Amino acid sequence: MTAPIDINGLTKRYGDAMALAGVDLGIDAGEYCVLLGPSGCGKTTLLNIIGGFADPSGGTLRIGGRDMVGVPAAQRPTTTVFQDYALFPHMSLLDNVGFGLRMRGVGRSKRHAKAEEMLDLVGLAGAGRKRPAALSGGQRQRVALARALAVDPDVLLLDEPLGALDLNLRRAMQDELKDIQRRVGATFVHVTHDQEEAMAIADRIVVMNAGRIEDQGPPERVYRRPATRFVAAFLGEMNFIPATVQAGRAVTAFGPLGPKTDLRDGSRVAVCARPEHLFPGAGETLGKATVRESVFQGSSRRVTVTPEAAPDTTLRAQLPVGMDAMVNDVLTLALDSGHVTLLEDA
Amino acid sequence: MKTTTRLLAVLAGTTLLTQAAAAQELNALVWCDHTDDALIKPFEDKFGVKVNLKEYEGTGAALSLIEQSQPGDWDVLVVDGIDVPRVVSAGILGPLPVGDLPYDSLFPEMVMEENHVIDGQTYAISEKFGYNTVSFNSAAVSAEDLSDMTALWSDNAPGSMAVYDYYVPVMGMVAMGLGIPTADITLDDLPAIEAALMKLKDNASSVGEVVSSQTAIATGEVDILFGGGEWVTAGLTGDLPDLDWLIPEQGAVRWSQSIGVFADSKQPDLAVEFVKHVLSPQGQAALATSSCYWAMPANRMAGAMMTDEQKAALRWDQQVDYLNKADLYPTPDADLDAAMQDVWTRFLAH
Amino acid sequence: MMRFAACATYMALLYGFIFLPVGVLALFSFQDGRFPIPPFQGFSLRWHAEVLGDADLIAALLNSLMVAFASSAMAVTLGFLAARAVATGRLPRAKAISAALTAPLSVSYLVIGLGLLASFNLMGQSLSLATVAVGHIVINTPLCFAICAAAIGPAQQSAERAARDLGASELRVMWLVTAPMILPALLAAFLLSVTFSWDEFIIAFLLSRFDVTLPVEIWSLLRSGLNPKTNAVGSLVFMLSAIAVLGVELATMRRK
Amino acid sequence: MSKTLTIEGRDRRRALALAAPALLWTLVFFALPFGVMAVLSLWQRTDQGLEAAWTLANYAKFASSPAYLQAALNSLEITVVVTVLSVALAYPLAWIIAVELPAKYRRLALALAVVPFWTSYVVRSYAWSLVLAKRGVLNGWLGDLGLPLMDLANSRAATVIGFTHFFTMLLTLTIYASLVQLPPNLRRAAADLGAGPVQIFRFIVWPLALPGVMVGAFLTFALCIGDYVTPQILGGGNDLALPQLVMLQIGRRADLPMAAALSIVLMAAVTLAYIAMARWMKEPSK
Repeated sequence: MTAPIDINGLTKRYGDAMALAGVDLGIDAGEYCVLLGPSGCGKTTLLNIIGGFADPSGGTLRIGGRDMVGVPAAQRPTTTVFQDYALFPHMSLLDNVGFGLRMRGVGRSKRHAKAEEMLDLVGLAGAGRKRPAALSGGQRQRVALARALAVDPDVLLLDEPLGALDLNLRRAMQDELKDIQRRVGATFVHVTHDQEEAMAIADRIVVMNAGRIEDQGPPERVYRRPATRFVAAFLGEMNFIPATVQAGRAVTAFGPLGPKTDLRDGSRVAVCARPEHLFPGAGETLGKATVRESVFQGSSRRVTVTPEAAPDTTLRAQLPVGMDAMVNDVLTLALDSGHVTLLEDA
Repeated sequence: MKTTTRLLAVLAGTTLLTQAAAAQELNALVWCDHTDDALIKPFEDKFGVKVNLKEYEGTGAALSLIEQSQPGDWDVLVVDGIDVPRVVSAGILGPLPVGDLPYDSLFPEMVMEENHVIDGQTYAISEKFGYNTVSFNSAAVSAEDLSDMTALWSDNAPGSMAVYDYYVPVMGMVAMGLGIPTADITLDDLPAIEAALMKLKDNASSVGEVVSSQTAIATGEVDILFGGGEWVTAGLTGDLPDLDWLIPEQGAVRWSQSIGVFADSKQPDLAVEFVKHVLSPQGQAALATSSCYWAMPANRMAGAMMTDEQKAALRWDQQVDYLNKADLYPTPDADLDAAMQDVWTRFLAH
Repeated sequence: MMRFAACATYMALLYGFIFLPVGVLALFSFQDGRFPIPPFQGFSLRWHAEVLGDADLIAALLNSLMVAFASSAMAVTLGFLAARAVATGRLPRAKAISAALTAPLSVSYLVIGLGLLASFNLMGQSLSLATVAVGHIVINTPLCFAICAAAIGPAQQSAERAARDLGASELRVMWLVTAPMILPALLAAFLLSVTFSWDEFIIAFLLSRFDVTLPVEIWSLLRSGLNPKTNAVGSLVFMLSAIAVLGVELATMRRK
Repeated sequence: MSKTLTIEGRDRRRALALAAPALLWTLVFFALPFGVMAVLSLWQRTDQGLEAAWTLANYAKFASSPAYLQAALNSLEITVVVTVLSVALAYPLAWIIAVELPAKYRRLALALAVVPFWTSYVVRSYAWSLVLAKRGVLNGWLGDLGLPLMDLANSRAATVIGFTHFFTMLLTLTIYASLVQLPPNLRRAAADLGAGPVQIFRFIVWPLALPGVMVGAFLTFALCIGDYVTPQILGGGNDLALPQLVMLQIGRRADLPMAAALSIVLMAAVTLAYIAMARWMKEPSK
């Protein structure tokens, strides 16, 4: 039904290029894990290695405790939902979804029953006689999902499964995917470059960059306390305020900011704060700042300001609605130090 | 739409151009032995014209080519001697000025008045002749084995064999072998001829036209070529001295080709000059030893222009004997011709 | 490993089959003797020299090139225009028209040639290289139409629409937008068309008179005497074409 | 001039104008000649020339003479054997090039597979006659190896080999084209769901590439059954094919009407093959 994945020191080399430069990752059984990163970061390569479509150049991969290196895709307890869905255009939905069972020698009536059940699970009950060409993009995606789930995989791999859908559909499918995962209980490994999707759906986010894992953990932790500057910047917007450590505090142009630190004096760090944690009023004040740009965003107002204390930096803040801030207005901004992270400069 | 009109105009223009250009050109419908420069070039140089040659095989092919042409397209025709009456009656050939042509120096058998003269008008003149008989590789088969032609369609043929793919002479030969003179073939004789042909086909490994027959015997593919003769072997004896030919005791078929001028030729004088050129001793020598096939010139005077080796290969000195032993090509009327062609089609499909 | 070995063996066998006649042809074109058959008697360039010195063959080669290029240019033009008409989506009975335009593809060349022969005869049109070209346009237009139709997609449609919106006339849309966008397809159609025309025998045989194309000249060479000259023509034509094909291949590769 | 045109109406006219040249060409130089042939096939050849007899005599002659029927049968048999053999030989090669070979060698392998295409069709057939001749290259090798010699020249086998050579090249191209169009993810998806190589081929590749293969096979059929050169050069006059019979009518008898009738018969065979293929492809692929 479900299985953990255990990856140790995995590398993948294409000629001189390192697609994966030593990846260690443990995914628990039944977990919804999202591999997140910009294109070319190695996330799809990693998925292909887990799925059995590519060989690693080094390292180990275990699924449910079994060594998987060299095992062909067909013999792994994994199935994949492909980015282009890869539906068989010449087969009905029932035959598409039942294909894996057919390969396992399951009889026609049994596999059709299972296929119906799966189509029902993805909200396509009764469409089994149709051909893929008769479906919309979102429906095809569901068929691909049903097909991959029909063989009861321990691990389901999803390669940018929502990439081809429009925004509304994507949001709806995120919820549904999560729901389906809970119901079937299998381990899901989902690749995406959309950080909102990742946060909405994942039990564990794995942020990758240049063939390495930069950070991994529950979405909230990774968002709030990113391990690296890359992660901080990739997961939404972030203000980086340059600072130097003095007596256990990060000292910026605005004075000491953020939590205490063990770093030795003189270390260069960045004080990281998300726009929503900058607000007018009390707290660790950043002093006066002039509004340069102000954009209404429905649930909030986003402003770009130049602080008086550091005229060379721009900061972004998210103000609650109802708070008008016109260009050239002067605000006094403060920082919620509970939400601030210190990151050492690389 | 405009493009098409313009294109059609261009096409029409090209046609006009080619037709206009044809004024300085002589168009001849010939057999492949007329295409050598040795024959054509002297004429072109002398008259400052271009000779256009279209090759064909078989009178039927010539007739369809002529039917698919416009009047005046052609000037000179080379055709089987026996088919001259047929093309004359179709109105294709015009009369020749007898006085200008070397009738007196032809081999007497080549005058063939019954073919060439119709209602007192001469329409064509013989230019080349030879025999459809048996060619063989003397290293593999002895002449004695071939002296009885019927052996070739018996149960034990003397060697591997190919058959020349032309119905008139080969069926004529088979008729001779069965004791029927070629002039006497009737519809009633066809079943016997067909039966012999089918046996012949069983013994033969291939049926082919001039070059494939040549190839077959020259490369050792077969030892015997039924329907062959000096026209297959003479040109090759320099390289392959073992190649030989003979006339079996039952006889063989004599073929001859004639040349004439089209009735609707736009330049009859030039056309007659071409005929005269081909019939001249030089022209005859070149024609006799053409690269396509060798055979006897119709004009005895050509001998003076040929080497002894060439004459030996053509058996120049034995012609009297050969001419006696050989019957002329069969001359079937339309019904017999159609029936013979049907037999031949069955022979090919057998 | 087994799989690799199986594939390699199969490829070797099939390439052997494919190249066998060409290799034999080329080998015996160097035969130092009268007969192009084993045993190989030694190396000679005599037959190649004879081919190059044969005015009829050279004339036929030039005729072939002329017919191939002229007929292909026309076929590509006709095919391209028709493909654009179908692609607009506004052509009435587009399906029937497409079917009619591709119909000649499935008709034997012999039948097309005979039909044209009889028709030209009826029209009083005498035969020439132009009539051969007409026949070759008939067989190549469907091909060019199909290739162009496959290449014109939604991308061209929207670019054309944009160009029209910006005031380009229909002719300029075609010349400045559509044609450059599907240039590779046009080129492919043209080259394929040239190849087919270059190699075509029976139509050229039936529809030509004195000026003939290379295949027809080779045909009469084949029936007028046994010698390795035929091999030499074949190998020379082969080398010429192979060089041309390689040249085009290299040129397109470099542009990429 | 007062007539107003809608935008769509103008577009339709414009489209028609674009299609007109090709249509006109096809009409004048393809459809019309075809009609001429059909009409001619009802005429008769007489001594005086062609006579508009309006008779089915030519067809009756075809249907009643065993030699003609035999020629049609020969053509059909040769064509079917060649088509099946060529597909069988070309498919694996196209597969290897499209799937097994690293992408960078594909173009080269494909180019190599069709290079002999450019030897000139007539010469290719002739080259085979050199290979297959009794004292030809093939038997030379067999003799050197101490193997029994083969008598392939001037036979149906020679015709079939010559044809198969040509059409294997052609089909390698067309089959490659339809194989390479298949998204590779389909094969991966099937493998992922547990299909082995044989099953992937049977359930995914074969049915999806089939239409392309069928079109290639049909073209092979149409071109092969109508070809005159190969059987004429390689068949050795032992196995008359329909196109040879057609050419015999013209070359030997100047009988254009009979040639036309036989051509119509030839086209009927191709049309039947086409209908069979279209029917077969329309049926659901199960």
